[in-house]
Amino acid sequence: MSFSTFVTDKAGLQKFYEAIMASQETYAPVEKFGKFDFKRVSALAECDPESPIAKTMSIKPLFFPRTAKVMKFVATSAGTDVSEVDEDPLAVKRVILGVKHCDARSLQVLDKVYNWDYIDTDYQNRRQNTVIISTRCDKADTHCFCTSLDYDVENLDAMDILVVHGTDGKEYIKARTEKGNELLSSDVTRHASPVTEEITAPVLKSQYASFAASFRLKMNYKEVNEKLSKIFDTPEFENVSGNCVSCNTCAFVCPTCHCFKISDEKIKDTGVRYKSYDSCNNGYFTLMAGGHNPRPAKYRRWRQRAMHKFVYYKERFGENLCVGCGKCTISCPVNISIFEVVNQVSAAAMQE
Amino acid sequence: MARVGVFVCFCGANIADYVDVPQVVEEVKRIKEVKFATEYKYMCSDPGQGMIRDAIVQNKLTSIVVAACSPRMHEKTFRKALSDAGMNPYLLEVANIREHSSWVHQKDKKAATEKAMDLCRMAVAKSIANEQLHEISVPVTKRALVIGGGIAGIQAALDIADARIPVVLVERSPSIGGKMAQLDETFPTLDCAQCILTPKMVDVASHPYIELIPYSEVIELQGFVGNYKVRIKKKASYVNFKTCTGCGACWQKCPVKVPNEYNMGIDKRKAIYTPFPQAVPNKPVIDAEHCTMLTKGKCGICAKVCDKGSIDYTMQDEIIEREIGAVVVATGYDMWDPKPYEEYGVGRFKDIITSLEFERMVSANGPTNGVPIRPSDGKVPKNVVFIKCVGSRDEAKGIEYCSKICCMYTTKHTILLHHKVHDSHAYVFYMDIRAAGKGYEEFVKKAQVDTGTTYLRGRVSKIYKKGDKLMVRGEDAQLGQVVEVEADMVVLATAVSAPKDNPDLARLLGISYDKYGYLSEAHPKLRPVETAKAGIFLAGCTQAPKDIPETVSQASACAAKVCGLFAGDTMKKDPMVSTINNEYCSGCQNCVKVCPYGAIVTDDVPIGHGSKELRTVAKINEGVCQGCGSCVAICRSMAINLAGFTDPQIINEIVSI
Amino acid sequence: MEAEVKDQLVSIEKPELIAPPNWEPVIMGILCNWCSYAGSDLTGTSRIQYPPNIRIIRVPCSSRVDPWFLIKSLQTTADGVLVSGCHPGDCHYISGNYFARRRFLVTKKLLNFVGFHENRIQFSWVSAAEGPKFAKVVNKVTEDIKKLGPLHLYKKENFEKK
Amino acid sequence: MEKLLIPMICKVDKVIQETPDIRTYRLKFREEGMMDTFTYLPGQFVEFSLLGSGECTFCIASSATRKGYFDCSIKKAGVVTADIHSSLEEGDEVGIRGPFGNWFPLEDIKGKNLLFVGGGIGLAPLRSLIQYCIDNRGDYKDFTILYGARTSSDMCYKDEIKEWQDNPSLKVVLTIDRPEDTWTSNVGVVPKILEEVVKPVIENTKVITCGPPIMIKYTIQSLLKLGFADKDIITTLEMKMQCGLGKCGRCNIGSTYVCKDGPVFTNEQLKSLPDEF
Amino acid sequence: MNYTKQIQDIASQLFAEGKIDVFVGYRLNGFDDNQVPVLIKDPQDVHKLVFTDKSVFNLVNYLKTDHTRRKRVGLVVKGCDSRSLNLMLTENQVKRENIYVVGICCEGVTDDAGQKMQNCVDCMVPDAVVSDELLGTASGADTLTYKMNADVAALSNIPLTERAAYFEEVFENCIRCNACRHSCPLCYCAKCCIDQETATLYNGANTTSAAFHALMTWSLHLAGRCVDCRNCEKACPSHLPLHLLHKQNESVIFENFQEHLAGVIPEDRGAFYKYSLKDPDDFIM
Repeated sequence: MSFSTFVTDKAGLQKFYEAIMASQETYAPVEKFGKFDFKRVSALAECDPESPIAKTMSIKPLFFPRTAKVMKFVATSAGTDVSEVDEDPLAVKRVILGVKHCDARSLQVLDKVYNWDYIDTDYQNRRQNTVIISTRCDKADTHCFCTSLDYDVENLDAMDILVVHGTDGKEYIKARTEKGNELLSSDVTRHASPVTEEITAPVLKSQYASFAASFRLKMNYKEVNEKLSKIFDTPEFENVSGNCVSCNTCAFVCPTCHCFKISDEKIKDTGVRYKSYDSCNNGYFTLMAGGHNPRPAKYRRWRQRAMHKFVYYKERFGENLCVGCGKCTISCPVNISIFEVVNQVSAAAMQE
Repeated sequence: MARVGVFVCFCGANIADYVDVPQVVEEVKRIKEVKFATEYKYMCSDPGQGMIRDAIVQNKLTSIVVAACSPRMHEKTFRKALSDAGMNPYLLEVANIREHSSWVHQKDKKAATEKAMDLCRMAVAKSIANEQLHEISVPVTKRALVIGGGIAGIQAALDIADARIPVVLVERSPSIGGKMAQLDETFPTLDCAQCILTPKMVDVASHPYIELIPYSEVIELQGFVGNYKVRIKKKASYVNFKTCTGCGACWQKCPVKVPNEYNMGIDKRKAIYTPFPQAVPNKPVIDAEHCTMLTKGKCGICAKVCDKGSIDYTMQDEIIEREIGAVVVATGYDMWDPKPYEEYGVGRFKDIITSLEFERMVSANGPTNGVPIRPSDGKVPKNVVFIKCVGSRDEAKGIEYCSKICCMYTTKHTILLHHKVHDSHAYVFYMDIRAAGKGYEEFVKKAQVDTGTTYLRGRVSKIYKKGDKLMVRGEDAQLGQVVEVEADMVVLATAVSAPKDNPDLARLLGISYDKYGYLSEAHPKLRPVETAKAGIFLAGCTQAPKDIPETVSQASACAAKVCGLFAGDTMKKDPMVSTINNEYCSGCQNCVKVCPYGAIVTDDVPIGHGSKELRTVAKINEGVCQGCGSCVAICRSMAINLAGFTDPQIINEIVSI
Repeated sequence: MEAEVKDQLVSIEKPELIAPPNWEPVIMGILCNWCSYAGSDLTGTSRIQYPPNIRIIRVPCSSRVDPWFLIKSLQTTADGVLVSGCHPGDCHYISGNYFARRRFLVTKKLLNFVGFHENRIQFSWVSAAEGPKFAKVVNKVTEDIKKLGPLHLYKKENFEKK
Repeated sequence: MEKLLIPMICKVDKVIQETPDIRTYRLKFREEGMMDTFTYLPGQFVEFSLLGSGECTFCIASSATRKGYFDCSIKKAGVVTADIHSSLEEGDEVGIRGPFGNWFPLEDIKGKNLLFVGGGIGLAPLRSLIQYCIDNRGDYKDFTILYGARTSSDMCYKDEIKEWQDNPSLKVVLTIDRPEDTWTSNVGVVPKILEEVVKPVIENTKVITCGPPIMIKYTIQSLLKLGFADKDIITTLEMKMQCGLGKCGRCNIGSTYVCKDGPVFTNEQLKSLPDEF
Repeated sequence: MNYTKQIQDIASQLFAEGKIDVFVGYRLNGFDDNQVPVLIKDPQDVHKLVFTDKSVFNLVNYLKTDHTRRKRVGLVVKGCDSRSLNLMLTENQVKRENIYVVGICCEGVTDDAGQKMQNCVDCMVPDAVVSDELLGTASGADTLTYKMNADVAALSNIPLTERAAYFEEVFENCIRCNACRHSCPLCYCAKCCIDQETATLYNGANTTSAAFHALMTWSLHLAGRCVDCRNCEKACPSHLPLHLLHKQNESVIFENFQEHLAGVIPEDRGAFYKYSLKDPDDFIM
């Protein structure tokens, strides 16, 4: 089945966005303190769908909130009552626009872990109720390496609607899923005109070509993945993690890190159980009550992080966990690049 | 988490009238951890305490909250009840619903009840985080140090020693005895000071439990209650006390004459001397400042005449160290110098003397053989004017406080004058006569009648010389007119002042002193003997002006305190002290800086289990820690907690309402 | 979600928000054991009446008061805090209140800087003899905070998702 | 996800003080009928929450073949367990999530000789399987239980062990680390007794072991020395867990989720994991 | 400002003389002029060291890690870094004899856009206050006169409600990753009050109020100690203006207690660990 595609100009694209904001609950990158975070918006002036990738937080919190209330409880001598939290505000029908491809891809990757065995229904609800409008980047950032990984960026189907700034100066709006198609078939596209695949295909192709040519970072994913899976015990991990300050920023900004912790907080008789982000770089992450810690040293935790991104998840779920967005590198106070790390480790391991 | 029992007290009507107690009980019963809650008329009564004991056993309670009066009132009572039920007493929390609720919100029962509920909730929340605490026992060195060998020090030393506790008595001058040894007779009974004092002095010297270290000073005190270490500087006496028999040949032959301090400089002593005939120890010392042998290397007579060879000009100061468990400070007082009273002609007119100079003159062993004489011409005075409150109660020139003993000793002086110079007449200028004390008022009344002394109420404004007489002009407030008295001699009842060196001593001991220089007691009413520093006690005038009976009482009280402290081999101490979690401690030692007691030291511990590498962490000396919590609040690493007031306890209180 | 959160997490000081009817502030009072707690006991013994909004926590010394307690109180349960200790020079523990005084000033200024009205964080020196003064202090603090209204942001609605 | 993290409420039916620091809590669901839907197999675990204090992971120490309740044996180790010990008594309520994880390979061990080697609190997961096997006694051949503890007072399930000893179809060997006056049975560490007293038949035997890490380590060494194959040695692994659902990432060892793929592993499986447990 | 050559020489010499086990400096990140901290353990790698106005991160942070603890370390410090080093020394976190300090008379470092960082523009202590070797020309800057931070002054002058709204945004945008704490050289505690693991007391969840609570407590732990190196701000993924909190505390301390800037004077622990009888008392009833 083919989905519809529209073409318009810059003003038309803006009108398209505004029309969505007017008719849908919309999230878009909003600038605060020089950083863009996805927030609820009602007008284009509040946000910037073209926010620079280096300054934009991931969309993960819209599906896996930084802190989510698991439940409320009341504990009195009369008994303990556990109640579900009120309606999930993230599960309403909504549109997220200004999403980068890497972010969109991250959801595809996360779907695997949330849908194996126990199905995370909250995540599912949020996913199903969300239409993701992803704009293809025109140029790679210094730390981007999405094209080097195990997924096809050009034909990525992780978004519902794809927006491409055509090399011909026109804006192409292309539905990629049924959900996206449905949205495009409403009157939000009244300022754009339908266009056929024959016309769009070459434009998109040339846009992608120039985008793909702009990457500074390139790696041979297959090789790296293969080598890493064999070198668990390499001392190189100790070298590459030397200047890490264990600040955990990487995990918090990473679009695919999904570790969390559960904590209770109680005031008077009532309490709330929260689920919040956690990071495997924390020394206490695996610390057990008796005092045993399987990963006490920093390099072990670093190894866990790198291996989980590039080996373990792939082994388990068939996808690489890292999507190559470079957010961790940009946020790192000491500029450690995971790209460099995995390359360095696998290269060093080869020499051994 | 815990199993808490809550006991709400009616306090008769005190709480119940203003707080709906049953409602409070119902409310606390709702709290998950509360497994038992009840009310009673008087929780502190025997049946009330019995209820607590029973409930603990029946309900497997792990902590107890009593909602009643202020914990400052009955915390101890209830802790005991817990102990009796076999529970750790520190698992108790008291919710103060009387002083903090029923008594202060009497017009609004609803609000008072709600507040009482919240206070109970807070106490329950805190008690959940309560931990079992155990009284700290600190080993005790059963030896006391007494600083000062006046009557206070003597009495304290004797009382302690009589309890078979070793005492180290340090006296600065060559002999013990202090000011009392300078007195002639004592009010109100007029018994001879020497007669009652010297036997005690001899007792000190011969007591098997007293080590007398005369002619020496305390220079350093380290440690904490029960475990002090004192350093004493024993000044060189140049006389070997071990061989000296006290025969006196040396000082009789010594050619150097020095004003005699014992007699207030009225006569002279020698450069080698015993301060007074009954001195204890009755061994001479050489006054290094004046001895020509020591200053110029010429003389050496004393060494020649001493057939025991006890004189040793090469003797050096000696440092003595003793381990002690408690300190009694009894450094006495100084006579206030009346120099500021220029209008009296102090310093200009020789016949104006101080009361202690008068005391020495009338003393039988004094420089004038017990007869007062005019320093100017040696004549016996007939008209003597006594002026009271010289320096005392005078903010402008002297000191604000009343010196307490002047009224009585002036009265005594009028009697002594009357006894020694039968045809004399005494005039007393006074502000008030303060004669509170057993037999004091009667003593004053009788003296007035017996001696016919003229009492003039008012301050002296001027003294001037008229011929060889002194004209004392003052106001008779009762008549409202100026009076002038012609006097042969004027005696100033100068104020009692704190020893000049008290501030230095206080710093050395780590105790506090007031603006006058008197050492501060822990509490003006209820702990007048203790200082704020545990194990250091105050006796006599070093704390405030006192007469002899009071001084002796306080000295005995000190002895009782010391004996109490030493009653066991170890000393019990409140367990509310700071504790360090080595794992968390970063070793920054900020706590060391803020601890007012020097209770935090450092310790080296292995960096991990079984590691040989060490790192430095803080360590609390439980014996010294007083539990203020200063270190806890500044510890960023959360390594220190104050038992009884831990972070979890206080945070629990905050989030419980 | 953001919208919902916005409604609940209104800013710290919002005078335009009117306190609900019958609203009574909660004031966390942290008192040192030797002076202010004793002083508050004396207020009780003297039957001097004061508003019932204060909830008292006993600590040994004002130097035990970690600024964290004030922050935690304001974050969770209290509309205002009062810390009271011995007068300078009277500290049972010699110097505790001097250390505390410095921390209090910095804490107060910092909280004021991030948007708390300065009257929400108050300090007093109350001696064991100053029963009437304690009542006066509580009166003033209660009045001040009643004027300011409820502390919205960091009350119990902090149990919300972000 | 959040919904899966909400516990069900259980009531403490009975508390058994096994040793000074181990208590067994017998739990029943507050809502009737819940027990019927709570189906579990030996080796599985639950998330046990003391609301307001926190969640802890414990294996189920009883078998579903004993109806109406389930047991959790809890050793005082950390903050939450200390809270549980000090506060949780009969009639109190706790939150339970589960059952989670895999179970002992019940099909594999059918028709085999079974050797249970337990130490200390490690008997808890074994007890679940032992009860299950006793209740299905016909499915198994020889049945040996070796249980060791530091001292006689540190032994769990004393009454039940007595029952086992009285059961003629079971062989029970007990040992303690150091001699005690009243102790008449074996003295010595578990691996030693295993080699010297139990002397197990190797053929057609499955060994199920659980105990303190150090005991497991040496027991496995002994077993290998005796000639057991890695695949015949079955143990349960302890790892920090929080969600129990294969999501929170805490129990990852390589690509393995201990909470899903474990906690029961054969020694063969353990050998293939990165050395991070 | 370029001391690359000197630092390479010094490091080589130190290794040659066997004086150090590890040298902590900066290296180029390999593709632009931005730099990455580097821990050199092998003398062969000394050539990697650089120092320019892009040497931003405060390396004193590495003195709290296992890599350098109880080892002999060579270290490059700028003015602000040296102040934090001074505090680390005072607070007994490192032993002076174990570190060889290469001090820089700093002319200011630049941000990604090549602009001089604001804290460098306002810098009061550009020269390293502790060093074994000082590179560059001392500025002779006046370290004793306090200059109020312009941002703090500006915020202090706006109405309270606006300020409240501003900081509400700050707390709302905090994601509680605790990067600020980990990147701060003076946050060396084994367990930190804002770590989520101590959550039962300190609020582990990431609500706005929890962020308020964490940031307040954290900034008060640094009051009188913050040296304005802005490692925290550089680390913050939300770009929060964390320096405002520290600068506010610093100005209160300076104005009211007449304390010097943190870490300038050796053995000075900061305002909270001492007192004066003359401290302001008028804010207390």
